[in-house]
Amino acid sequence: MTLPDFDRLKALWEDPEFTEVAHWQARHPGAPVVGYLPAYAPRELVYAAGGLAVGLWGAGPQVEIIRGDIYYQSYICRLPRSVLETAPALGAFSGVIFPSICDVMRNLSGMWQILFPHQWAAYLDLPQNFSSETGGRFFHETLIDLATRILGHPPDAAYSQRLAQAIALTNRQTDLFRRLAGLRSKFPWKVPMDEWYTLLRSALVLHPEAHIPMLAAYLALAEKRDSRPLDHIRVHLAGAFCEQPTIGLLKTIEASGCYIVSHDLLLGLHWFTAPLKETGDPFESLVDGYLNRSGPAPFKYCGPREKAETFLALVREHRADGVIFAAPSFCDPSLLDRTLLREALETHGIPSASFKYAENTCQYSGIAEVAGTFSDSIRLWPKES
Amino acid sequence: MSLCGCDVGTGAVKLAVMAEESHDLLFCCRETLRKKAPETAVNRCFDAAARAGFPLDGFSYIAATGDVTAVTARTGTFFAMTCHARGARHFSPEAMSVLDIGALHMRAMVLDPRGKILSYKMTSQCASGMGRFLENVGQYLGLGFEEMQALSLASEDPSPLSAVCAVLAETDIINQVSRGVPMADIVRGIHDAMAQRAVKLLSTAGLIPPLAVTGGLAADQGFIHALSQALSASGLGLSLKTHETSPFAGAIGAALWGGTRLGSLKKQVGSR
Amino acid sequence: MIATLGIDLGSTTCKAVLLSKEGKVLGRGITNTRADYRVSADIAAREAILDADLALLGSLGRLSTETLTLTERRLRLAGFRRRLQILHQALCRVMDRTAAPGLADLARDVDKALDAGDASNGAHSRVLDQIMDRSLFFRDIALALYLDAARLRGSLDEETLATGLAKALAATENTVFSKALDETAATDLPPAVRPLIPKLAAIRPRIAGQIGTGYGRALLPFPETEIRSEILCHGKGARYLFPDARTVLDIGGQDTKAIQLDENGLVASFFMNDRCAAGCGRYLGYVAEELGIGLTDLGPLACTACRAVPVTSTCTVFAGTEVRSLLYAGEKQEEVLLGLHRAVVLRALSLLARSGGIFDALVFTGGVAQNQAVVRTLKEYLAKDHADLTLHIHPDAVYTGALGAALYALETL
Amino acid sequence: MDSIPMKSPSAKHFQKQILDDYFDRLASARDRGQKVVYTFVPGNLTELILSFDLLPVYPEVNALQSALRGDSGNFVKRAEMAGHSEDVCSYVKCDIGMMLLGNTGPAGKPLPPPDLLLLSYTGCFTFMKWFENLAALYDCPIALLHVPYQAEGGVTPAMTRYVVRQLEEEIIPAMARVSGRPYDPEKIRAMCALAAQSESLFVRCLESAQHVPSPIDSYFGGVFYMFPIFTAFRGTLEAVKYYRLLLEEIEKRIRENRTAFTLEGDLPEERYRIVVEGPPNWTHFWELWKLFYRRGAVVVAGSYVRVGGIYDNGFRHDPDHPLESFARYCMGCYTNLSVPARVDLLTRFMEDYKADGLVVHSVKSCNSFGAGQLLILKEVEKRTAKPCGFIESDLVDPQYFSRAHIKNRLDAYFQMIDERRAYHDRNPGH
Ligand SMILES: Nc1ncnc2c1ncn2[C@@H]1O[C@H](COP(=O)(O)OP(=O)(O)O)[C@@H](O)[C@H]1O
Ligand SMILES: Nc1ncnc2c1ncn2[C@@H]1O[C@H](COP(=O)(O)OP(=O)(O)O)[C@@H](O)[C@H]1O
Ligand code: SF4
Ligand code: SF4
Ligand code: SF4
Repeated sequence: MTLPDFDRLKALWEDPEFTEVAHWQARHPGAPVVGYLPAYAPRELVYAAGGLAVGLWGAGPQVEIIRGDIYYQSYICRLPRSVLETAPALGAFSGVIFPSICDVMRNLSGMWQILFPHQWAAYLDLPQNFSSETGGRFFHETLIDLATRILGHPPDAAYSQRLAQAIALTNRQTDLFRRLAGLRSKFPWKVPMDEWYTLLRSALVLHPEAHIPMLAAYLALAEKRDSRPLDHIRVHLAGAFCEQPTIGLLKTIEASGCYIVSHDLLLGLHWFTAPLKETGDPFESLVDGYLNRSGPAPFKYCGPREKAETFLALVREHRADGVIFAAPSFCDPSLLDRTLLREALETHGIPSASFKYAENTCQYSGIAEVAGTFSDSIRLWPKES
Repeated sequence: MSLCGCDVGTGAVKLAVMAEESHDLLFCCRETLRKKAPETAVNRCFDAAARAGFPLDGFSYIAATGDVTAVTARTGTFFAMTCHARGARHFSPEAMSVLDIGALHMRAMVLDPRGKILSYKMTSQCASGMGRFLENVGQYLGLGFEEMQALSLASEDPSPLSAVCAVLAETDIINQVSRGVPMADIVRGIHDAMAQRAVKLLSTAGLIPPLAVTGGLAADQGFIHALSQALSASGLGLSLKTHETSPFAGAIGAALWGGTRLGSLKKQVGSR
Repeated sequence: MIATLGIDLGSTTCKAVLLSKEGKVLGRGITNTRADYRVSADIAAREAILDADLALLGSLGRLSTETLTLTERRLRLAGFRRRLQILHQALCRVMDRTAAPGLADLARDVDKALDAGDASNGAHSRVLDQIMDRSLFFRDIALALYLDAARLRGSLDEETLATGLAKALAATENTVFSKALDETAATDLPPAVRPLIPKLAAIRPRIAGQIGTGYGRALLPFPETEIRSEILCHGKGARYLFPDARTVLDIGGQDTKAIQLDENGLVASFFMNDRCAAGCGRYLGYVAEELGIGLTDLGPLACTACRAVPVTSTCTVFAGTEVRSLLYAGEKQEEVLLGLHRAVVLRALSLLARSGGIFDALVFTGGVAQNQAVVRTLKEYLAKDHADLTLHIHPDAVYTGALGAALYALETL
Repeated sequence: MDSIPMKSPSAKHFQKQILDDYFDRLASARDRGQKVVYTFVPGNLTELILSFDLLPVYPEVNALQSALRGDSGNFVKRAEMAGHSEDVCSYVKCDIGMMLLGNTGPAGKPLPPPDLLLLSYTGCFTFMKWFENLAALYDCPIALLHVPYQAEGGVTPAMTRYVVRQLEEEIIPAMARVSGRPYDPEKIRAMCALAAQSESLFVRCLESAQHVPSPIDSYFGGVFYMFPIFTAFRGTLEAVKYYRLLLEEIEKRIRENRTAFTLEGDLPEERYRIVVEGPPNWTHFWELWKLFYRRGAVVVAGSYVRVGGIYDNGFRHDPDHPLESFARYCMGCYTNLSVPARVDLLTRFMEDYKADGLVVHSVKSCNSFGAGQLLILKEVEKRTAKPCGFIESDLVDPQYFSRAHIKNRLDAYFQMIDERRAYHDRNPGH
């Protein structure tokens, strides 16, 4: 067993031409390829149709933005710009899913209808009502519509069977993600942040069947790694559920003395706190997953007290010394959540630090300073008892 | 032997030499960075120290902060805010908050009684209203650092600045000159705009008085005056501390942290 | 003869164009707008008139090119010396008394440098070239002369002198003084020219209409009816220079404009950058200042690079720091500079795209069109997506707005 | 004075009277024991709220009124001091800042704290975050109505069912709990009938701008006309009376062939008929208006006077199916429309209102309006071949209004129209 080739994996998602997807398509003629934007989409619906779901999570700093800037004023985050910049490379996609996480994403779904009429653009209205009869029923209907889109016809019994298999498949993947996160949380030095992140992010481009063996192999090796712990503090990183920071930024945080022991980066890939049901109506399993098994997120409504409590529980579970709030510039959901969560932390005496970034932020000195001071203030002055 | 702290900022390099035992400040100097490589400025500072009787080999610890790579002789490095907090406490032991305002950044820190940084805020992304901006305006108006202070203090009718951008404000200022607004009022208007940004940053960080101001702008009496007025206008308890060595707080703090590290290093060696 | 005057009061420079009734450009003037706007407008207008006078002289006396060049040089030099005098007086006023003897020495050195340049008579002298170069302004040349002289002598502290000069320059730039030919009728004009001067007044065109435009147009002492938006003026000017113009890109000091013209030359849509000055001329100028590189050297330097290091800061001020830290990290200066220029081009391209794309012929105007690296990079990008496109850049690119304004003034006659 | 016979009051006067009365009732609500509901303008459930004898408070309206009075800058600053980012919607910050500074309402009287936060999650995601933040500040129940988005340009039965169920299961019980009253279907029916009347009158007022010259400015004037119907009065007799008065006045103006009303009397000459997309700037509202009317520009139609709900397409509150009509109303408000549907609507306005062009006013605060506006502009330009202009500022943060920038762009825009007209006059064939 060897470690995965991380450089190759990085190249996969940094590739604005989506070459890997084209290769997959060449191997699977006629199979649908469906893009999905942050933060959560039921990828299983695509896998069940024999297709490939590709996460469009921004194109990173190396893409020069021209086309993207045509449609967006300066006060809007960078994510939709870089997605639009690379959009022409998505010509062979059959459609794109826009989960309901914010107004920018919501409006992008309509812009897509105008700009790329040859593709379907499905807005995925995640319910904010969590009763299974009301929100659940609405979501069920939404999922059937989406499956119809993907298949080109309403889902039948055979499809349902394949959907159940797809759910089992992603369950295996998310289970590995959970184990990886557990290992990292316990022994951060065994799973360097960039490797963890790369493994997660490559799941946006690779089919789980290709991804799972790699993940399993990595996990086996990492568990046996004997590297030395550093004198770092443990932090939870919050706010980056949508637009992604660069790996350099994550490494900077770590190099400034903070182990990121948990985070909401690429949230949709790892936000189920328990496996989805593998028996019964698979659509219901997805509904149940969303309603009852998904973790907290800025785009998901919950009473403010509950929000604070789940957040505090998360921080405690990972024994984080503090929280770093890193939000994309101009990201309303993330930034407005921050004030609430920070207050909750404050009342419980948990320190926090915050900064904003964009996916093309490559100047790290300010961030190093924020993270470094944070680490210093916790390490040099231990908590008073 | 003495401790040396070197703070390589974006606007200037500051160097402080302190006595190892008494922590007395023995020497300090400053070298601006305009059109110079940081290394050159750092070397000039060390040369100045040597001329004043503090050669490189007389330092038991050389602590660097800021753009630390420019200090090739460094023994260890510390983060800027950690240093500024320590430095501020050194000359104003009662300070509970610190505002560091330099060439491109503004940092607000709130400390606990032990000097631990409880919370902090830093400007990023936009350099409007910082020291470099003031320098540029000075160049346009043909005013030196000292003259600007005197003018600002003399102003009776500050002329508010509409653009806060460091670049666009130039045009705004030219406009004002064109309209015949007195120089004093223009400068004071700028100081006011800067002070307002500082107040906002301080209150976001949760300011607790008394407040110590560090960094290059601490030496600018016009700004300090505007700041104290802005603070009282926004109802934030006022008691401002500055000290002639405030601009060197970062370097002083670094030197002191160097001393702390030296102490623990010695202990380690001794225990072996 | 009657003529119209167009004035484009930009954020960094003020341009004036004198246009004959037949629509022929008679003269151009340009100055920097660091000082009082009205003064700048006045200086630019006078420069344009002087420029026209020189052309008239040529037709009056069938003078040789050499004589004309010499005349122009004499005139400009005389003007320059007069401004130097004012500067020197201002400098003495603002500087510490103890510096006075040193200042006197410096003034003498500066004069000598000018004399030496003049004496070379026809042969190239750097300072004379600078004085003749329209893209350099009194401020830049005088500052360099003084600082060079001080460096040679080593008598005065550079930083103190620089501050003093800045202050004195501000005062000097607010003083209007005429450069019209008859008044300067300097004794050292070529003999063939002197008798023509009195005749000049008789045939000099009368300004029958004027239009002001540009960023600071609201501050021009013009009535509302004599003011036009710079969008229209740039469109009109560009169309005059290139009748096939459909898309106009103007990059000035603080704003970038993308303008679309329809087949009749009417403005169909336009976009300007938002409030932040990032990506415009000042973005480049600021970094040039930070690095101590002359604005005019910036482009040529960047052109020597074969790869660009990305500069991601959109903030003008932070771009300066980023460039420095990139240099410090060992990146080559020219490659970083090319990256900086690329950032300007990218911004311009998205603005163009926002305004509706690029049709047939693209006219690039404004001060930044004189920057080779920007032009080169722009061409590279255009070659990718618009292979058959013509990119027009006129030597008078910087005057486009003023030209448009003068054309509008013609329409009002 | 007494001898002068009482004429019927002007619409403006009447509006002031009912608004004053509303603010008085708000100020005294606590003492009188009347309960208060905070909720949002887009797709609001005023009839439902009023039927439980609850008083609605609209934080957006408070924010915009603070801005008109020049207080919003302070409020925004205060909220930023409390840790809110510069990047987020200034309505939220203005509201939170106002609350932190004593919650003095637009009428200078303290606003009662909410007894219920009715989070109608319509047309904007920020609403959810806004009320989550408010709920942390006030200790009161919060009821959420998730309104699905018309992503595909229509409402499906599943969507309607979803909203109706939430009304039945969440919203109505919450209101009943807070007010201590049962749901009163008769009252609702009566109010829906009145609402439908106001709506028809309001549409006629707006459509009067199709007349040349337009008797009203549908943006700068329109935002005042829309207050009663989008806030606490739809479904009441007062609203019906107000819109009757307004319509009479407008019809009189049409008969007299008068141009739109401005701050300085009637517009001397209607030179440009403009459609505006986007909300106005409130901190410099009058200044912005001046930049339009001083050049002879009148806004004949716009999206903003439809933020609360769109009645132009024939929608009316339905006494026979009140809950379904509430659902359709919520889903039909402007910002809940897909981008293509917004393009269609604006294009139609351009034609129906004989407009010379479209001006997009983009505000930094609002992604709901803003994200995609540039594409909307392009599409409308393409479909109507009319010139479109673009200006930027903010809602209630005064920092982001730059008069010089806006003037510069508007100057160019109007001159561009002039040029085209002059050309076509010179070359009639084209
Ligand atoms: N003697 C001085 N001469 C010029 N500027 C000064 C002086 N003292 C302080 N300043 C101001 O201080 C700023 C630099 O502050 P500093 O804290 O040294 O910056 P940084 O730490 O960012 O390098 C300058 O931009 C200038 O405005
Ligand atoms: N010779 C030159 N070479 C390169 N760039 C130049 C040159 N001359 C002017 N520029 C650039 O042009 C800008 C000024 O352009 P201009 O169109 O005159 O601006 P404005 O109209 O805003 O005053 C300057 O900021 C500078 O960057
Ligand atoms: S980064 Fe934030 S604002 Fe931007 S699309 Fe994602 S969630 Fe929306
Ligand atoms: S507004 Fe000015 S200072 Fe701020 S980012 Fe833009 S250029 Fe920089
Ligand atoms: S984002 Fe827009 S719609 Fe939402 S609250 Fe703010 S202003 Fe209103």
